[in-house]
Amino acid sequence: MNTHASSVNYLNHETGFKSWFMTLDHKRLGLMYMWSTFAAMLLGGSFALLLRFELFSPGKDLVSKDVYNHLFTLHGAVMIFLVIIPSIPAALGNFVLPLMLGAKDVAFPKINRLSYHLYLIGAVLLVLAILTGGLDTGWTFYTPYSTSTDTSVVIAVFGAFVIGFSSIFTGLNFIATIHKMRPPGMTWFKMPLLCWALYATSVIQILATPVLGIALLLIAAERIMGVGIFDPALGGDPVLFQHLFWFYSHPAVYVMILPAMGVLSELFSTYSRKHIFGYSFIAYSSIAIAIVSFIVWGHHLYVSGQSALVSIIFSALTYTVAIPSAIKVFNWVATMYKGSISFTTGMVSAMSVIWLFGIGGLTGLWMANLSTDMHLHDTYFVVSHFHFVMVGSALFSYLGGVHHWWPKMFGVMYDEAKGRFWTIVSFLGFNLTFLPQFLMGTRGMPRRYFDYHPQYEYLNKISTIGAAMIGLAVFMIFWNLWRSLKTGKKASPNPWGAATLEWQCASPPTPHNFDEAPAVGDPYDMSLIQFKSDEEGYLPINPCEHDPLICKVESTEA
Amino acid sequence: MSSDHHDSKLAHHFDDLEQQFDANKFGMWVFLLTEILFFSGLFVAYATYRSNHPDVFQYASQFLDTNLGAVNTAVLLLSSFTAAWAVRAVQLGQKNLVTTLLGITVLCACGFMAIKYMEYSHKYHEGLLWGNAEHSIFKENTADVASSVREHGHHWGDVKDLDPEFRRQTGIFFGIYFCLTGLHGIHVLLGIILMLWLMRRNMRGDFSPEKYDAVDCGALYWHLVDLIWIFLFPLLYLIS
Amino acid sequence: MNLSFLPYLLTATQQERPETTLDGFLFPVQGSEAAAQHDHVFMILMYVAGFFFLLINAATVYFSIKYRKSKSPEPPKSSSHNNTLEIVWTIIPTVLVAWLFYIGMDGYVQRRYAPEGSYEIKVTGQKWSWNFTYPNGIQHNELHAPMGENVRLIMDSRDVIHSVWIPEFRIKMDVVPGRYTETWFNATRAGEYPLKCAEYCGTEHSSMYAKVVIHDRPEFDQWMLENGNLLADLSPVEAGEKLFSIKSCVACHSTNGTPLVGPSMKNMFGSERKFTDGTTAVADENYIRESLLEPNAKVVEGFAPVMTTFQGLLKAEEMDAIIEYLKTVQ
Amino acid sequence: MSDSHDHSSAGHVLSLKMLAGTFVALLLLTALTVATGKMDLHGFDLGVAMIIATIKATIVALIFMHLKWDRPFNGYIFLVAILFVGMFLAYVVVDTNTYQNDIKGWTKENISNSTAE
Repeated sequence: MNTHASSVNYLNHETGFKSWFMTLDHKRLGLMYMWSTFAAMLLGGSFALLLRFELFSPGKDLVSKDVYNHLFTLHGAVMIFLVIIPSIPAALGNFVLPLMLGAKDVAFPKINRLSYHLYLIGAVLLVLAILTGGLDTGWTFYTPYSTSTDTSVVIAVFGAFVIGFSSIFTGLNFIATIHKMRPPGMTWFKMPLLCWALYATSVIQILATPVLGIALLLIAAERIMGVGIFDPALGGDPVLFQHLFWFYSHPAVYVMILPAMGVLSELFSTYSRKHIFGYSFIAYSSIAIAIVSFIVWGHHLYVSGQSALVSIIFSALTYTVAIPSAIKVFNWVATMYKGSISFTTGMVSAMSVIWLFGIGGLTGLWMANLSTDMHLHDTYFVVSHFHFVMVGSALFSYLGGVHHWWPKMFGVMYDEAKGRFWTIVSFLGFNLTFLPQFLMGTRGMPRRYFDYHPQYEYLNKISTIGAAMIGLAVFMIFWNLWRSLKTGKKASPNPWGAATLEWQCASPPTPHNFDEAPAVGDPYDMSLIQFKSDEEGYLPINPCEHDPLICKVESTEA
Repeated sequence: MSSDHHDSKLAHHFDDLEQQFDANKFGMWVFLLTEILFFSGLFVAYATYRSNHPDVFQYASQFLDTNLGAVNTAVLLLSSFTAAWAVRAVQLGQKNLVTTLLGITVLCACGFMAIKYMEYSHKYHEGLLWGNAEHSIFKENTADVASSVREHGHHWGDVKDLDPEFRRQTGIFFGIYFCLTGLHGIHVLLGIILMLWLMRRNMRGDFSPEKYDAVDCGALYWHLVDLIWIFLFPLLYLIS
Repeated sequence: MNLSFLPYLLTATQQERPETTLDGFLFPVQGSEAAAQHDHVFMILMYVAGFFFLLINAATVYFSIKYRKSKSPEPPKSSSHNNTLEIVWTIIPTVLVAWLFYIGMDGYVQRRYAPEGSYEIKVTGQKWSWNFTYPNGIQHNELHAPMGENVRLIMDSRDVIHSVWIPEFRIKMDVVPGRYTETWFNATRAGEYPLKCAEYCGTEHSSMYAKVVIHDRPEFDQWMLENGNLLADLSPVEAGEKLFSIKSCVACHSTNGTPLVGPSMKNMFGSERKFTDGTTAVADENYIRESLLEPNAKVVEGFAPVMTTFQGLLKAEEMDAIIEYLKTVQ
Repeated sequence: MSDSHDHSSAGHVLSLKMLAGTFVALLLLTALTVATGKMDLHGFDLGVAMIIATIKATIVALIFMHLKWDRPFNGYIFLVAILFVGMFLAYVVVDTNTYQNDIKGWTKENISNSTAE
């Protein structure tokens, strides 16, 4: 457990393409997921920028109507299936989860590798769909549009299907890992909160994703054979498709936000150097969100022809999600109380999320409300709402988490000042982009519109400028991280002073993670870890020196 | 994977064989859960159409051959029995018996698919298909029905005077029938591959009374395929 | 902004597109009874959400200043849980959301189904135009309705899912093929409003709108009278020209030679048409009739097969009038 | 390390008699369901068929799939799957039944009429 143990580590003990591509090491798979999501983020982000530049002024600026329709579809599909869903669970989760549990690997390393390969195959299929006619259905694939358009829906649908199975296998792996691989002494309530969040996420992944699988297969069956279950021309019911689709896709929103909440719990506690406030409430609220997330999908169907009775039930259930979400936020803020707060990039991201999730979560009150949703459904208000949740909360937490675990992944420190600066720029750019969109929505601009009336022009212009700011900031954040690999200072095993187990192994870890079984304790008790020096980072202190009383008690017991 | 490990049956990241067996079996059950949810989408489609058009389902079900369905149920139950027996045999170290029992399971599965093929081809020739299929006799407009089925199909006379909406919904029934049994059939085919793989590993001597997780998990998968058929059979064939 | 070179504007100028007029910062003017109800609930949500948003962020900022590392290097001992506090901040949101749900539901129940005896207008959506059928059989591409009366819209679609949204009335409902959906309004202000398609439906989604005109009752009756009898009151060519506009043909076919989604009608009649399958034909009366009833049987080269049939939307005499009119577009 | 101190099913061997008995019972139940399927049970057909199928499924799960002797948690996983499917089914069926009149009204005007001409 000292710094020179890092001479042989998981990054350099084997080299070559095959040693990465065919690896069974959860850390290597986690990194590959991370690079893949970064690449996909740049792709999806450039689609977003093209969209925003097209909307800079009314009418055609850059692309045609049809190209615009392809762009927003692909932006959604790439960002959701290739970036956000695998971001924290598959990338950070793969790297961190076994380390946090003091385990050598996830329960099923081969399935873990299969899961990454499926992700790649799915990504290739999506790209293939772009090359063979594109996709203009919207990422929601609503029938009968998706069954009648002449774009490459079948290939795209198979791509999403394969990625769905990648997600299922990751979830299956994590659940088995958490159940069966915890070290002796780590009870459920001594697990770090990120593990709870990943557990809740995995439950959603395994329960909901299969339903997306069948919904997508049925779209393919409609297109290839004309089966007609969703086709009104044959007596089918298109609203049934929406039920099947949202039974997955609403819980999927929590696949995006729940792990982000887990990351936030780690960040707030570590950077406030304080025990997380209300551990068990945060843990239970993750499980509560996971379960409730399954019985709220109908709020996507308030105006789609769903019956009034069912809409009312769904509205009531939807409002209950607000309660566990609020509990989490209150507990994070309370964690900062009487802490010792350092403004690292991770902490700045976490604090940004309090603001952004505040907006994203609270605007959910309007969407869940039967009266206001009737006006706001399918407008820019919704667009802004879910970007605040899925980007403002999930992706900001992801980037915060990447900065937090970066020293552990690569054994180097990134440039803190630059990381913090560009995170703040992206935060400002984000607000500039999406706050005006709430106004566009209430004032009457529907979503997925290529063209708009000049009265929305100045709002759209502000939004586009903000988007350019985000684009620049995200690029600079990546650049800062990339540069640190070459120029960064060597990281100590525990640069932040966190008490979770992953900080007990070397930075970067050895191929088998822990040379000796780590000591399991309270994951948020930081009182026995103190800062030594930049080279050695934080080290555990002798409890006797810290508090002689403890030693007395122990010696008398012995 | 660590080659220096003393016990080759134990993967490097597990502490002991019991933990490994437990984890594998747990993972298999979680996978079965996803399979159930995977089928659930089609069951939901079935339930919505059946509850809204009970008369259509009752009518359409008469075109399915109950006897073939019952025989297939029995065949699948037999294969489930031999699969469960194979687990017992591997627990007792009866290597050759395991091979034989898995072989019988595969044969039963092939028999199931053969009967399924008979049913499918019969439906195809008679035009008992979803409404959009070229040969279907359930097209909304009777004039669109292909002349070959009109002249040679045995069931054309029964359906030609139905109300257009009734015809359309009968087409939907067959759409659901083919999707459900088709997806189930794909699972049977995957099961055949799985069983053949297990047979090969068994003959290679991979399994022992201490380590037989793969056979146990394979059998679990096979039982689930059987379980789904137990529900499909009355839901599709036995509507009176 | 000079955008006259853009083809989309040609449609806009041909059909004078009304746009939402704002009333204050947040909303369009309140054009219906439902609008007032919606805005009321919206503002309640605004106060509740605003309070919690400010509370949380103020606390975050305050703590981050007060307990920053340079001020508070060693965290003072403090409790890591407090059940009373947890229960308080569980119960308060619970009560609040129950109340918010209730006020939302209350308004929804009133707004979802029209009261008995409403004036009924049938709405048909198709790519990418709207058609309104009035109780006396008149069809038009503008939604005209009397002020202060309950108006029920019974809607269906001829192709994919569309959605009727009239921002001033704060109502929205999807228009789904193969079934009826309904919504209703009681307009409180005379004037012109936009009806926008809010469910993505393809290429021209953003130009699929209709004009909503609210009259007082006498004016509405007058409009009915003028538009009720086009064929009887006007010459076939004049009636055809009017029909060409009110059946939304103009949305896709210009009369000045500019190709839009579909080919221009200028000099179309009598010309030789080349089709995507390589065949050709001379555009005569039967060709136009076929194009209206089975639009995708013959698709002119360079265009996509996207037109939907007008079967059932045009009477035989109306088709004749349109043909007469198209003969004159030279 | 693991959830509880109960024993995993590793090493539990089922007697051949029990396996064969289960198989025979399943065959008999199949015969029963075919027989009742051919009778007219006045609206209870679906209920009876589903009860028999559920009994068969329970037997398969408990004995063939070893759930009776397995760690209880594996059984809970199975029950969770059934529970969620049930919930999914209930919501969608209630919803589609409630809006069915909108579809039937449309069909009556647009399908049955237009082709009857």
